[in-house]
Amino acid sequence: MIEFLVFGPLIGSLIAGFMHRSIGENSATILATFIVVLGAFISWFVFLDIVPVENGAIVVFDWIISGSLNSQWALKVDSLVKVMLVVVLTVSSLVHLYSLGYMRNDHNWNSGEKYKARFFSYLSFFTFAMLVLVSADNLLQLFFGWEGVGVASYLLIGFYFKKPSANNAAMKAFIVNRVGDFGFLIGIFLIFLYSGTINFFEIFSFFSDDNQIDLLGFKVEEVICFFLFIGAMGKSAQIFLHTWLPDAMEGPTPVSALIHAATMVTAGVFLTCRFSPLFESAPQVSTIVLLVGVLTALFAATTALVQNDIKRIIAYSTCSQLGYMFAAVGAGFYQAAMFHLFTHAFFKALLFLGAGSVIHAMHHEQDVRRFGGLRAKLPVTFFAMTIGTLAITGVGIPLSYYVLGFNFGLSGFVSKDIIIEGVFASKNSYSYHAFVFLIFSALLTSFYSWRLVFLTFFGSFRGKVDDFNHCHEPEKTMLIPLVLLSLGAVFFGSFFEFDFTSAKYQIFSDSIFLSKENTILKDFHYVPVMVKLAPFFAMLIGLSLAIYFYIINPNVPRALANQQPILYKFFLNKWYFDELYNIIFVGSAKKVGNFFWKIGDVKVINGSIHGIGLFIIPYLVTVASRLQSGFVFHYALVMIIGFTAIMSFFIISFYSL
Amino acid sequence: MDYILSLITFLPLLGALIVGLFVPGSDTQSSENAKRVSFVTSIIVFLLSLVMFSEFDKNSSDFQFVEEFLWLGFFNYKLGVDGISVILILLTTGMMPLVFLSSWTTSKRVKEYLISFLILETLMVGVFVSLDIFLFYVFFEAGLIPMFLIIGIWGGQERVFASFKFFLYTLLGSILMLVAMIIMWDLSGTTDITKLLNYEFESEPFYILGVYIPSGIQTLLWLGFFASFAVKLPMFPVHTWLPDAHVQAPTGGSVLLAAILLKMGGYGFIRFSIPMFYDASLYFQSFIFILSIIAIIYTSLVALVQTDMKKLIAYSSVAHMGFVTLGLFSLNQQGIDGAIFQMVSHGFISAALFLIVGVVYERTSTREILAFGGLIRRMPNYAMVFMVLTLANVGLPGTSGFIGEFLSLVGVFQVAPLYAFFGALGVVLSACYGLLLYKKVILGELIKENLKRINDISFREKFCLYPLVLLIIFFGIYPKPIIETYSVTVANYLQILN
Amino acid sequence: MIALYFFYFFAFTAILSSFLVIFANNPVHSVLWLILTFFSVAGFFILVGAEFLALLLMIVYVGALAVLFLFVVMMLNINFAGLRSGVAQYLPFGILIGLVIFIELILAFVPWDFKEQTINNLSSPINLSEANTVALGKVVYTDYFFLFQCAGIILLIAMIGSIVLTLRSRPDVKRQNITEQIFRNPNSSIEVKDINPGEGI
Amino acid sequence: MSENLTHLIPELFLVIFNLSFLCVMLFVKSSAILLNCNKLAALALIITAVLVHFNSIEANPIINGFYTSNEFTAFFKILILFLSSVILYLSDAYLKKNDLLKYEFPILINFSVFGMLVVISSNDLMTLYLGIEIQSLSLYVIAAYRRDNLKSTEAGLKYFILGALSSGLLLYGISLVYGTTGSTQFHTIYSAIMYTDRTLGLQIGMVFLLSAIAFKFAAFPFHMWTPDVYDGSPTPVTAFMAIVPKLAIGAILAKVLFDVFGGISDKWQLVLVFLSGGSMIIGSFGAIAQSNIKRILGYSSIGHVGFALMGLAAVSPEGLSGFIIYLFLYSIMMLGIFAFILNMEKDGVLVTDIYLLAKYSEKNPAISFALSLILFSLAGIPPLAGFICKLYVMMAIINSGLVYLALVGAIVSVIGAFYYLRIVYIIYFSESDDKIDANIPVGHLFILFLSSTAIVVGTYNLLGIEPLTRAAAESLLY
Amino acid sequence: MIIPIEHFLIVSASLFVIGVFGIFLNRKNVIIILMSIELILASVNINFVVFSSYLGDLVGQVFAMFILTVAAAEAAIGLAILVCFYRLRNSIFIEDANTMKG
Repeated sequence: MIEFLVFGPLIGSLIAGFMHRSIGENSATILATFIVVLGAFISWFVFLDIVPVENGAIVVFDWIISGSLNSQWALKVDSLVKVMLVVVLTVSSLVHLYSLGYMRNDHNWNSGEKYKARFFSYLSFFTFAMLVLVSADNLLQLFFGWEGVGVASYLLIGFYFKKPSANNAAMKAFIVNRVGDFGFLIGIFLIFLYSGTINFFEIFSFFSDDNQIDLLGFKVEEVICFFLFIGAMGKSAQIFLHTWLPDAMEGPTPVSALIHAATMVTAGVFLTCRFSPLFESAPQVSTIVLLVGVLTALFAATTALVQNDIKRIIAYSTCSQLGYMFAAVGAGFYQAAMFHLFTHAFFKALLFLGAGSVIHAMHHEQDVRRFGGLRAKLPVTFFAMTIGTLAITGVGIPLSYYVLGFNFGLSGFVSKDIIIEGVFASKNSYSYHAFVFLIFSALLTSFYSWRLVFLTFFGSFRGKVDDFNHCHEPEKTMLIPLVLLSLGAVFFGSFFEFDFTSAKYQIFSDSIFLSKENTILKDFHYVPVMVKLAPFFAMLIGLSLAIYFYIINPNVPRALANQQPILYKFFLNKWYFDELYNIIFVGSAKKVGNFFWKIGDVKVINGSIHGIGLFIIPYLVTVASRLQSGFVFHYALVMIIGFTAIMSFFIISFYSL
Repeated sequence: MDYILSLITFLPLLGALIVGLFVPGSDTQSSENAKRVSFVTSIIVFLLSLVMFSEFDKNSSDFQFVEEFLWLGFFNYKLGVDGISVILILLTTGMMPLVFLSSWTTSKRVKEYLISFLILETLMVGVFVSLDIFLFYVFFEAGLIPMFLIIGIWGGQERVFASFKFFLYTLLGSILMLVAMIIMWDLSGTTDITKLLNYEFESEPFYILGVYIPSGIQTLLWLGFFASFAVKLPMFPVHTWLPDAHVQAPTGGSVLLAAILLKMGGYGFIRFSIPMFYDASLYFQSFIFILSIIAIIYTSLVALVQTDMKKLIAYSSVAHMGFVTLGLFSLNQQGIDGAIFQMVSHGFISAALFLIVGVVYERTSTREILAFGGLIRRMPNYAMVFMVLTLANVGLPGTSGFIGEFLSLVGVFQVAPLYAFFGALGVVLSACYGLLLYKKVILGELIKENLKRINDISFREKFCLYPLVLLIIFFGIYPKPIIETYSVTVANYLQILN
Repeated sequence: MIALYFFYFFAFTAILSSFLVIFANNPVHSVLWLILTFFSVAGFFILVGAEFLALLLMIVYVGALAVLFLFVVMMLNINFAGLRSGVAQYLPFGILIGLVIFIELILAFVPWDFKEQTINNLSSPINLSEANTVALGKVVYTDYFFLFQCAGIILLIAMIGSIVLTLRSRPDVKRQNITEQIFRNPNSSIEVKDINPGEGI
Repeated sequence: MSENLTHLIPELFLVIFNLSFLCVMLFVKSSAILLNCNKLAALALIITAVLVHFNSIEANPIINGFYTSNEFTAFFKILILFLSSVILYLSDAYLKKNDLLKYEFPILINFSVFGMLVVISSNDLMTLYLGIEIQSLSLYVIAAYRRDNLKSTEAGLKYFILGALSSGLLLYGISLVYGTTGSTQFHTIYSAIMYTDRTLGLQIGMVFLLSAIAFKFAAFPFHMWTPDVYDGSPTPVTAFMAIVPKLAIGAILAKVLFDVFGGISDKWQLVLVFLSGGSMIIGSFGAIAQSNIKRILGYSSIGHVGFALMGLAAVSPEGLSGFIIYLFLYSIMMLGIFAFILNMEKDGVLVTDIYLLAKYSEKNPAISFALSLILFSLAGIPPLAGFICKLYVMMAIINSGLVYLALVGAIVSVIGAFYYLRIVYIIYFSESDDKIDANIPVGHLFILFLSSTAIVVGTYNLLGIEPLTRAAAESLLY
Repeated sequence: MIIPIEHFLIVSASLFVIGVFGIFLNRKNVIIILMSIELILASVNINFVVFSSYLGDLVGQVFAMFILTVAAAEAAIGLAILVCFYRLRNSIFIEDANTMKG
C-alpha cells in the first residue's frame, strides 16, 4: 500500500518522462495524473483509518552499509507520515489535474515543442521525492528525499529554460537550498558521531537517555538541532535563506502551488517536528527557531505589502506563514505547526492555483497593477481566491471554542490562531514579544491578502482592453481543483482541529515527542481572551485598511509610498537581501575564485614551479654551458680545480685526524 | 583461472600488437578495422574481468588469483587482487570500450592512437594487479609514456606544454617514490606487497642533520610515496598539471586520465601509505586533511570562474579527489569505504563528463563555455544526460557521487569534525559551478548561429553515455555491490592496523 | 756533500728553466729552455744512479723530441711578433690553485716514509754489482717483454697517426712514374693526324 | 713462457692481424678490398672475440703478474670486441659518403681496441698505463680523422691536450703509489695497502689515479672535453668513443678500485660519490640547452656515467654488478641511437640538429617508435631496460646507506628526462617543415631495431647477462 | 743517500705544478702546452727514478723508460694534430680553438 503511494509517482514520472514518445504525450500525462490521483484517494483512506496500516517501517532494500553506518531504503509509517501523505498526494493530484489544463497551451513554447510530458514527469518525480522524504525512516533517506525535492524544484523552476530569469532562479533555489543542506549534513554527521546511527528510532532512543554530552560548551542536542534547523531554514525559506523562494515563482504556477506553497517548503517544518525529541531537549535552539520564525513572518509580511507580482505576493505570504509554523515549533507546539502546515497546504495551493487561473486568463500577465475588475469575468476564480484569502487572513468566529468546543472558522483561522495562542502560552522567555510580532504580521497578512484580491478583482481593469475582452474562465480540469481546494480551505480547520491538537486524543502521540515540562497542548487553551481575540481584530484592521486603500481611496498607496520613500524602497527591495548576498557571496566568490586561479594557481603555484622550471634550471643550464666555454685552458682549469678539491679533502681529513 | 590476471593485463598488449602488425594499410578501411580490433579486444578484456569478478570471493580479505614468477631475483612478477583492486580493475576494463567508442571519429594517426590506448590499458590494469612494489612502479610509471604521447600527438593547441608538464610532474613525484621503495626493500628484504603489508617499519623518531623526524623512517618513506601519489591524485598544490593536461588531451585521453589515472594515486595511498606506514599516516593526518580541504574549497572556487568546459571539470575533479584523500586518511571504515567508492564513482562521473564535453567539441571544435547556450533545444537527450551528470557531480543523493562524498565526510567527521565541516562546504560550491556550467551551456535561448544545426547525440554516443548514466544512478541507489566488494578488505586492514 | 750542491744546482736550473719554458715569449726560446730543463733532470738521474735513463733522456728528448718541436715551430712559420701575449685574467686565482696543489703535494711528501715491509714487494731489486744499463736490459727483454712490445705498438700508432693526419697527396704536383715511362709505346702515345694545308688542327 | 703466450692468443691475433693488414693494404690497389677494409677489420674483431671466448680462464695473474684473464676480463673483452665490430660496420656508410674510407681507420680502431683489451686485462699499473695510452693515442688520431674539417681537428686537439694532462696525472699517481708500496702490481699493492693504509702519499696517489681514470670515463669534473669532442669528431668516431672506451675504462676503474685500492674503499667511496653526483647533475643540466644530438649524447653520457658510478660508490658486489649491467645496457642503447644518427641526412649532408627530426614519426613510424623507445629507456622510464639498470644501481647505493646520492639521482633524472622527451617531442609533435631525409641502410635498421628490442626484452632477464655480471663481479672481488 | 728523498719530490712537485700552470694559465700557443706536458712527464720521471733508486728497485726505471717512449709518441701525435689545425685555422692560438662550446 505505502509502497504504491511512494513509488507510484516514480513510475508515473518515468512513464511521462521516457514513454511519452511511444504512448503519446496526452496519454502519458493522464497516466501520470491518474496514478497520483489514485494515490491521493488511498492516502485519505489511510489517513482516516478506513484502510488500517500498521505503524512501523517497511524495508525495501539495503542502501549504504559501511561498518556501523547502516541505512536502508525503508518506508516508515506513523501519524506524521500519514498527515504528510495526505497533504502531498492531495495537493499533488489536484495540481496534476490542474496542470492538464494549465499547461495545454503554454505561450513559452513554440508549436511542435513537446514539454507537457516533461512537466508531468517532473511533477511526479517531485511527488515521489517528497514522499520519500516524509516516509524516511533514517536520516540518509530523508536527505535523499530532501535533495530530491530540491532537484525537482530546480527542474521545475527552470522549466522555462529559455528565460534566463527562470534559469537563474532555479540555480539560486538549488544553491541556497544547498547551504541549508550543508547544515543538515553537519547535523547528520553529528548525530552519527554521537549516537552511532542514523536510524530515527535508534537516534531518539539514544538521545532519550539524558546523556549530557557537551560539545563546544553546549549540550550536543543543541548543536545538532541548530544544524538541522539550518537545513530546515533553507528548505522552508526562513529569513536569511529565503531569497530563493520569491524568485522561484519563475516556474509555472502549478509548480508554485505544489512545491513552493504546499509541500516542499514545509519539509523543514516536517523535519523539526520529526526531530521533536531532540528539539525538546534543546531549549536554546528552540528559542532561535521561535525568533527566526517570527522574524520571517514579519519580514515576509512587510515585503508582501508592496510587491506587485501576484505570485510574489503569495510567495511572500507563504514565507510568512512558514514563519508562523516555525514559531510554533519554537514554542514547542509541534502539533500546531503540523496543523498549520496541513491547512496552509490547502488554502495556499488554492491561492496559487487561483492566481494561476488569473494569469492564465490574462495571458501570463502577472502584475497586479494591470489587473482589476476581473470579478465578473472570472467568477469561479474570484470565489476561490476569496475563500483562500478568507482562510489565510483567518476569518472565523472568535471564541467559538468556548461555545462549540472547537474553533469555528475557515481553516487558516483555526490553525493560525492556535499558533498565536500557543506562542503566547509557551514558557519561552520571548513568547510575549513573539506574540506581538505575530499579531502584527497577522494584520499585515490581512492587508496584503486583501490588497491582492481588491487589485485583481475589484475596481476597473487597468491593462490592455483586448486582454480583458478575451479573458475567460479556464477549463474544467482547472476549476475542479479550485473547488476542491476551496472545500478544504473552508472546512479542514474546524474539522481536524481536534485530531491535531487535542491534548488527549491528538494523533501525533506516536511521532511527536513532548517533554514532561512541555504542557503547551493544555496551556494554549488557557490564554487571556484578549489574546484569543487579537488575531481576529488584527485581521479586521488589515481588511479595513485594505478596503480604504484600494477600494475607497486608491490614491492613498501611492501617496504613502511617496511620503515614506525609504521604507517603501526597503520593503519593495525585500530588505535588500538579494543585493547584500550578491555583494557578499556571489561577487566575492567570483573574485576569490579569480584570485585563486589567476594569482594562486597561475602565479604562485605555476609561477614557483615554472620559476624552478623556467628560471632556476635554465640559469643552471646557462651556467653549465658558460663553463663549457670552448677554451682548452678553461677545461683544464676545471679539471685541476676539481682534482684539487678532492685532494684538499684528503689532505684536510688526514691532518684533522 | 590461474592466469586470469595476466591474461587480463596483457591481452590489450596483444591487441596492440595485432593492430600494429596485422592490420595493414593506412587507409580508412584499415583504420576502421583497427578500431574494431581494439574495441573487441577491450570488450573481451572487460568480459574476462567480469568473469574474474564473479569468481572473486568478497568475504575474504586475502589476495586472490595470485600468480608469481621469478623475474629478476630481487623482484618478482607477482599478481593478485583484493577487494580494493578488483573494483578498480573492473572500472578500468569497463571504461576502455567506451573510450574506443568515443574516439571512433578520430582520423589522425588512428593506429598509433589505438595502440597507445591499448598499451595504456595494460599498464593501468597492471598497476592494480601488481603485488610487487617494483612491478607496481614499472606499471605506474610506464603509463606516462602512452599518456605523454596521447596528449602530445592528439591534443589541442597547447599540447606540448601540457604533455611535458604532465610527464615531468608525475615523473618527479614517482621517482621519489622509487627511492622510498628501494629503501623499503633494503629495510625489509622483500618487495612482495603481501609481505610488506605485514612488515612493521620502524617508527622511532630520529634526527637527520639536526632535523627532528617524527615517526622516523616511516615518515620519510611516507613522504616519498606521498610525493608520487599527491601529484597523481592530484592534491593541492601540485594539481596544476591536471587542468592543462585535461584541456589539451583528446577526449579519450581525458576520460582515462580522469577515470583511471587519477585513481592510481588514491589506490597507492590505500595500498601503501596507509597500511605500511600507519604511524606516519596518523602523524600526517591533519596535514592531508588541510590539503584536502584547501583542494576542495580552493579548486571549487577556481572552477567557478573557468571559461573552458574541460578546465572546469578538471578543477572539479581536483575538488572531488579531495574527498578521496579526506576519506582515506580518516582511517576508519566509513572514510575509507567512502573514499574508494568516491574513486569509482568519480571514475564514472568524470569520464562521462569528459565524454559529454567531447560530444560538443566534436561538433563545434570549441570548449569555451560562452560559445554555447540553449543546447537543450537541439539536443534534449544530451541535455538530459548532462543534467544527470551535473547532479551526480554535485553529489546529489541517489547518484553515486553522493555516497562517496557522504561516507568520506562521515569518516572524517568522526576524527576531525572541523575538517569535515569545511569539507562539506564543497557540497555547496560544487552546486555552484556545476549548475552554472549547465545553465550556460544547455539552458537559455539558442542564439548562436552555428549551434542551430547541431545534432543530438548519436547512437554511438548514447552507447557510451547511457551505461555510465545508468551505473551512476544504479550505484547511487544500490551501492552495495561495490561497497561489499572491498569492505571486508578494508575492515581487515583496519583491524590489523589498530 | 758535493752531491747536495749538485742537487741544488740542478734543482734551481730545472725550476727556473721550466718557468721560462712557459713564460718565454718566443716558442723557440721555450724549446731551448725545455732542453735545459731536461738537462737538469738528467742531472738528477745521474745523482741517483740511473745513468742509462739520464743518457736516454738526453738522446730521446734533446736529440729527437726537442728537435721535433723546433722543427714544427719553424715549419709553421708563425709571426711571433704578433703573438698575443698575456696570461689569463684569472692569473691570481690560477696561481692560488697552483700554490694549493704545490703545498698539498709537499704536505703529502714530507716526511716520506717507506714502510719496512715495502722491501718485500720489490719485483726486481737492484743488484748493485751490475751496471745500470745491463740490469735494465736484463729485465726489459725478459720480464717486461710484453710491455716492451706494447711500447713498440704505441710508437707504431704514433707513426700511423702522424701520417694519417699530415700526409697530403697533392694531385697538382707532378710526379715521375718510372714504370709508366718505361712501358710507354708509340701506339699508345703517338697519334698521327692528317692535316690539310692551311686548315690547322 | 709459452704457457703464458697461450693466454695472449686473442691479443696476439689482433695485433698480428693489424700489422699484416697494414702491410698488405699498403700494396693493395683493388678498390673492392679497400672498400671492404672496415668489414675485414670487423671480422678480425669478431674472430678475436671468439678466441677470447675459448681462451682459458686463469684465476691468478699471468705473464709475470702483468696480466689477468678471468671472467671479468672475458666478459668485457667480448663485449668490447663485438660492439666495436658493429661500430666498424656501421661507420662504413658514413666514411664512404665523406670520402674518408681509408684502411688506416679500421687499423687505428683495432689498435685502440687492442689497447682496451690490454687495459682490461692489466694487472700492473704499467700495463694499465701502456694500455690506456694505446687506446687513447688511437682515439686522438681518429678524433681528428677528418683533417679537412676544423671541428674534427679541434676536437682532436682538445682531446689530446686534456688527455695528455690526464695521463700526466695518471703517471704522477702511479709514481706515488709505487713510491709508497714499492710495486706496481695490483695484487702486491692490494696487500701492501694493509700496512700503508694511513700513508698520505698513497691516498694522494689514489686521488691522482682516480682523477685520470675519471677523465677517460668522462666523469665530472673531468668531463669537460666530452661534449666538444663528441661534437667535433666524425660521427662513427663519436659512436665508438661513446660506447667502447666507456666499457674498457669502466672495467679498469672497477678493477683499480676493488683490486688495487680495495683496502681503502672508505676513502675512495667519497671520491666516487662526488664524481657520481656531479656527473649526474652536469649531464642533465648541460644537455638541456643543446640542439645538436651529438652534444646531447655527450652530456647524456656524462649523466649515465654518473649513474653507473653510483653502482661503484655502493662498494658492494650488488653495486659492482649493477655497474656492469649499467654499462652494458648503456652501450646497447647508445648503439641503437648511433645506428640512427649515422644516417641523419638532409639534402645529402649529414646533420646533427635535432629540430630536423620534426614530424619524423609521420614519415617513418617504425623507426620513430624504436628510437623513442631507446630515448625513453635512456631517460630511465620503466619498464625499459634503462630503468632496470638505474634501479640496480639505486638499490645498491641505498643498500649502502647513501640515500642522498640516490635522491640526487632521482631528481636529476627528472630533469634529464626533459631533454630525451624533447627529442621525442620533436619526432612526434613538432609541426615544423624542416625535415631530414633518411635512407637508412638495412643493416643499420637491423641494429637499431635489435637495440630497441633488446631494451624491451632486456627487462625480462637483462638479456641473460646477469649471471655473467655476477660472475664477473665475483672474480673481481676475489 | 745523502740527499733526502723529499728534496727530489719537492722539485718534481714544482715541475709538475709549473707544467700544470703551463696548460691552464697561458693563452699563447699550443706548442707551449705540448711542452708543458713534457714538463709534467719529466717530473713524473724524476719521481719514478728517485723512488726506484731509493727503494732499490729497477721497476721505476723501466717505467720511466716506457714513459719516455710514450712521451715521444704523444709529442708526435700532438704535433701532427697541431699541424692539421694550423693548416685549417692558420693559427695555433689556443683561443682560436673554440668553434665548439656551450
